[in-house]
Parts: sequence; structure tokens; C-alpha cells
Amino acid sequence: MDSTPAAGLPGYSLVISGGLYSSQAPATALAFAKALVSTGHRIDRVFLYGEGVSLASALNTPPSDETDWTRAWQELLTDQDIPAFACIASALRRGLLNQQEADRYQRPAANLADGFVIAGLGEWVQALADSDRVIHFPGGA
Amino acid sequence: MDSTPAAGLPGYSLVISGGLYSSQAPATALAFAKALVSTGHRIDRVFLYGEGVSLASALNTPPSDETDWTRAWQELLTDQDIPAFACIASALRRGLLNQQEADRYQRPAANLADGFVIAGLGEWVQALADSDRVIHFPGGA
Amino acid sequence: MTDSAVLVVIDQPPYGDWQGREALDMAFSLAAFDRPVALLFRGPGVNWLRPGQDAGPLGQKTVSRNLGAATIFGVEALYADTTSLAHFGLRDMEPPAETVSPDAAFYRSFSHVVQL
Amino acid sequence: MTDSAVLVVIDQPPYGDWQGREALDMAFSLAAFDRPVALLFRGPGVNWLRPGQDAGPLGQKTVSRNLGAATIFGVEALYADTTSLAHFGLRDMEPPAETVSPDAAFYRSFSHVVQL
Amino acid sequence: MSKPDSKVPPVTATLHLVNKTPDHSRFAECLLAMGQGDYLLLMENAVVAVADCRHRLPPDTGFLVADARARGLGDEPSEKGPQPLEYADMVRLTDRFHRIVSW
Amino acid sequence: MSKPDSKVPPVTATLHLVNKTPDHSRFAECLLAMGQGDYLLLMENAVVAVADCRHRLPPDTGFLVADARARGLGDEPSEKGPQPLEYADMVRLTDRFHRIVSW
Repeated sequence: MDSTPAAGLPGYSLVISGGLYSSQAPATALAFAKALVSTGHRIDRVFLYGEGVSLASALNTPPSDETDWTRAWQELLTDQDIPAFACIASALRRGLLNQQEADRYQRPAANLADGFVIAGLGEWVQALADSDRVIHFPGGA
Repeated sequence: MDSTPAAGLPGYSLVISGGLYSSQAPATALAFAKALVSTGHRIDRVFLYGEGVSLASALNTPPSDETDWTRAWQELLTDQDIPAFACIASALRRGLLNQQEADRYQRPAANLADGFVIAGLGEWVQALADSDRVIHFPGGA
Repeated sequence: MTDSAVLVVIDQPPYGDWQGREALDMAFSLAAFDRPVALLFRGPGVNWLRPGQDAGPLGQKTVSRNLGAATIFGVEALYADTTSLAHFGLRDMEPPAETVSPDAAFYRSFSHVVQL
Repeated sequence: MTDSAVLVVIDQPPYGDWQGREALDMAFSLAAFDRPVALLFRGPGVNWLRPGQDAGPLGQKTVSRNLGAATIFGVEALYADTTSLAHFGLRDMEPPAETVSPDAAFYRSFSHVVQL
Repeated sequence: MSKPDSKVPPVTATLHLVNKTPDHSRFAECLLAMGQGDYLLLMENAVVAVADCRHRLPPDTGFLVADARARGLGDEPSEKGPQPLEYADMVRLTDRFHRIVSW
Repeated sequence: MSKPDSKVPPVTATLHLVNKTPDHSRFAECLLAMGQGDYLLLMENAVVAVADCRHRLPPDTGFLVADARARGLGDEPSEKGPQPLEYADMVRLTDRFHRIVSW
């Protein structure tokens, strides 16, 4: 993949609100993100919201003969140095915690996967301001 | 609540397949379960399937002024000594692990809440055989 | 209505899931950052506007208090789909919303349309 | 069709979510425990029966192989809703299924009806 | 407070539990699947159907009061309309019906 | 391989991304919201709409080939029908349209 964004192309942010097994959203968003990268586009940030935070759990354990979407996303995020945020309000309710939140609320463990950061909706508002395109991948039910 | 099942009443199992924040299923099932208990019914078992396994995460951290459905369910399960199972295939994909599965798949933590057990679909088949009524609480989208 | 406003759409009834609340949080967040934002209630979502809600017995907080504060917190407008209001027999709305028949021109008057 | 059989219904297309796969797992589980079970494909769910599926490019396993083994693994019958087949222009089915117009009498011929 | 009829339904009859809005395809599917002696229980988001002018609900229909009150819908029993039910009434229904289908 | 028309749409035009089946209320809502110059992209479960005789799809409609192939649907471009698109074609669309609405 070509990782040098071409000048003149719009910059993108992606919002994923569909869950990992309740929708195809994380998979479609990944295919689209790879197409963006391979056509020289810049991805400013990825924002997980609502059920979409399920992608960012380090405990997701699909059978070994199935795609591990969390790992596949982590690879793209790392390779392309893309910041990825999980909304804190969505995450806490749904049991997705980093170490800091696990400590704060005295929960037995943290489970946020590497490459993802817990943050507020301000990151989404910022995406709307910073990126030329904000593409939303919702649930499909 | 009266915890002595009356003779002659049908015995129940409950299946929850709706997610914790993607549906009202865990809340409705809890209200129904309490009504069963208070009318002297026996609850043989609770089975979490699909998105329903989200109820059994020890990391769910709702704001302090909102109902903690995981804790509310744990209290009923303990008080009434009701066995509750989370389907292993649904659970592993969705990042819900007990210590044994966390060790087996070398994941960084376990997050199964007390009162819930990881088990196979055989427990559901058994519920259909053992209980006079199996009531299903699906997602609502 | 500002032509650069974001439109956040709610099309499910309240209390059945968290989608509407999270849509509302998005609207409030935009307003908090002084970004123009409006809400549209469409389909069964118009039931958010029904007066007299009490979600206490469901173990949830009633949404109408939140929604009533929308304009105070800077949400520019609340819209409700006329046809959906008729379907669900809604005459009084709490809080009041402007009735619209959303079509291409309506959606095009916003810079972004968000539907969770 | 055994009158004590469980009917498992699939009404969403394959690959868009995990619901249909988990419904299929329920059916296979019943069959594995020698409990009579049948499958009904209804609405957009009839698209599970479309020949020539290849989900490899989506990063998923193609479901038709699983489904093709249903009767081998003890699923008693596969049913497909006639009207839905017509809606989605399905003439050939893979695996073949018995066409039905599910009504009260049809659903009543099963001891349990499971819809995820 | 109105209660579901306490006589035992015929063994073939079904209790239908619906938690989807009237705009969801499962709602219409459920109505199509109803037969003689069946009972329809509206739960969760489905309670908005009592205010929906597009669907004609079957005579034996109930709705959960807690869900209706939450959504600002009246819980007065009407002569012909759907009957308001507490969770304990729902238990009486599930006791009576041997076949219970969730939609 | 057929591609979406590469001329730049008017600034008011909208690209509609739909991932719901034709039986979902959002599908019909999306069709109602389409205007002159808009483009409809069928994704995920929405691709079954290309085989659905109940909906008349707008002339400017495309569908993701990967989703269609998975579901056993042809990817041959037809004279008038929906156009098969790769993910890179989807990027060309999102580049061209300033307003993109997901349904």
C-alpha cells in the first residue's frame, strides 16, 4: 500500500457505530479504509461509537479459522499511523475499559486493545471540522 | 419475594439474545423473572446467546445514576440460586472470557461476571427438555 | 436553520435501546462546541415527543427532561415528520417541534445528516 | 415434519451480521442431541438459499457449505417462504428447500419457534 | 385492573410476544401468523402500536403497562382495545399458553 | 469494469450509502429522500435489493461487488441496471460527493 497521501485529495475520517457481530460495519469500514490508503488518501481518524466500540476489545477471540477484525484493524492503524478513538460513554457502559478507567471504577481488569484510545465525543466533533469527508458505517439490523 | 416454588406451576427457563444497550431484553427479562419468583414459579436456568452475552461482563460500568443491569441480574441469580450460562461460541467472539478461556487463548484478562458460567448450546437444548416454558427475549432493532 | 448545520435523526422510540440517547448525545456535543445542529424525529422516533413519559418503572431515566433542554443547550431546531406524527396519533408534542415533510431539499439544507 | 419439532427461523440475508449463523448453530445443536428440528427461511432470509455464494472476499466463510450439510447432520426439513422467494427472484435454491406459505397452522405444527 | 382471560386456551393456541415497532417487518409477520385463540402481547418498543392508526390489532391483544407508561401511552383499559398488563399478568399468560413465540 | 460517472456532481447532490435490506424502513426512507443528481450505493445486506422485484431502484445506483458476490448475486454490469463497484470505486464516489448520508 502507498502510504503517501496525494495532494488535492480529500482527507477522511471514519465513524463506526455498527457492532462487530451484530453488523458488517467494522469489516466494510476496513475494506474502505484500505481502498482509501491504496489510492493515496489521508485518514485523519477513526471514531468508534455506540455498539461500534465492540471492535476495540482486546478479549475478542474468534475461532482461528475466522478473520480477527480487531487484529486486522490494529494492523492498519499501526501501519498507517491512524489515531482511533472509542467514545468513553459508549465504552464504559459496554464494558470496554483502559487501565485508567478500570482503576478509577475499581473494575477487575482493562480490555482496551492496543491502537485504540478512549476519548470523548469532542473527537468526533473535531473530525467533522478537520476532515473533508466523514463516512459513517452504521449497524445493519 | 417468595422463593418457594408452588407445586403445579410450570417451570421456566429464560433465553436472552438481545444486547445490553442495543435492546431492552435484559431489563424486560429481569422484570419478568422477578414476577415469576414473586408468583412462586421455579426458574430452571438463564441462557445468554448472541448479543445477549453482553450482560455477563464484569467490566460493564454504567454511570452511577443509571441501573447496573449486570449487578441487578447477579443479585437475582444469587438470591434465587438460578444457574446462568453464557454461550461459549457467542462469548469468545464478543470478548467475554472466564479465566480458563483467557489462559487457553493467552488473552490479557478475564471479564466474566460472578454468577455466570460459560457453557455450550447443550445447556439451551437441555432447557427445552427440562423446562415447561422457555421464554425468549430477543433484540428489538 | 443554518445551511452548515448537522442534522441528527432519531427514528426509533425511546427506551427500547440506547441508539436515540446516543444520537442525542451527539447533538448536545455539537451544540457544546458551538456547532449548529438540529434534530429530526421520524418514523416511530416521533414517540420521543409524546407528553407524559415516565420511564422510572423500567429502571431508566425519562428522556423528555433531556430533550426539553435541547434548545437551551444550543440545539437550533427540533423537527418532526408530519406523516409519522399522524401515524402515531401525536397532536401535542413535548417539547414542541416544527413539523416537516423531509424530502431531498430538506436533507440537502444540512451539511451532514447523522443516523445511528 | 414431526409435531414436536423446533422451528428455527432465519429472516436476514447472510453475511450482514452473525444472527443467521447463530440460528443455524442452534438448529445443528438440536440435531446433534437428536431433537427434531427444521429451518424456515423467510423475508430477506431466503437469500441464504441463493446458489453461487462466495464470501471469501468479505473475509467470511461461505455459509452454503454449512447449510448444505444441514440434512446430513439431522435437520429434518428446510422450508422457504414462497412469497419471499418471488420477491427476491429466487427460482433455484441451494440447498433445495420445500416452499411453504407460513401461516398459523404451519407455525402451530412445531413445539417451539425460535427467531433470534 | 383488567386481566387476560383466565380460561385455558386450546392446546394449539399461541402466545405471541412482540418487541419490535410496527414499522419492523417482524410486526406484520407476527400479525399474519396469528390464529384462532392466539394472544398478542406488545412489549418494549412494540407498545407504540396501540397508538398507531396503520395496524388493526387483533381483539386479544395486551400491552405491558410499564413500557406504555414510559412512552407516555395511557394504561386505561378500553372496552374493545388492547388490555394493559403488569408483568405478573404476563406470567399468567405464559402459564396458560404452552406455545410461546417471540418475534 | 464499469465505473461511476466521473463528472463532478452539483454541490447540492448527495451520495446515499444504504446497508439495510429492502424490508427495513430505512431503505424506503432513503429512496424518498433522493433528489436530482444523487447516487445510491447499495452495501452489505442492501445488495439483495438488486434482485428484489418490489423496489424500483433509481437510475444512478451502484452496489458493492464483494457484497453481491458473497450473496450469490451477479456482478455483470447491465445497460440500465445498478452498476457493480469495487471499494476503490466507492472511494471515487466519496471523493466526488461532498454530502454523504448513511442510512
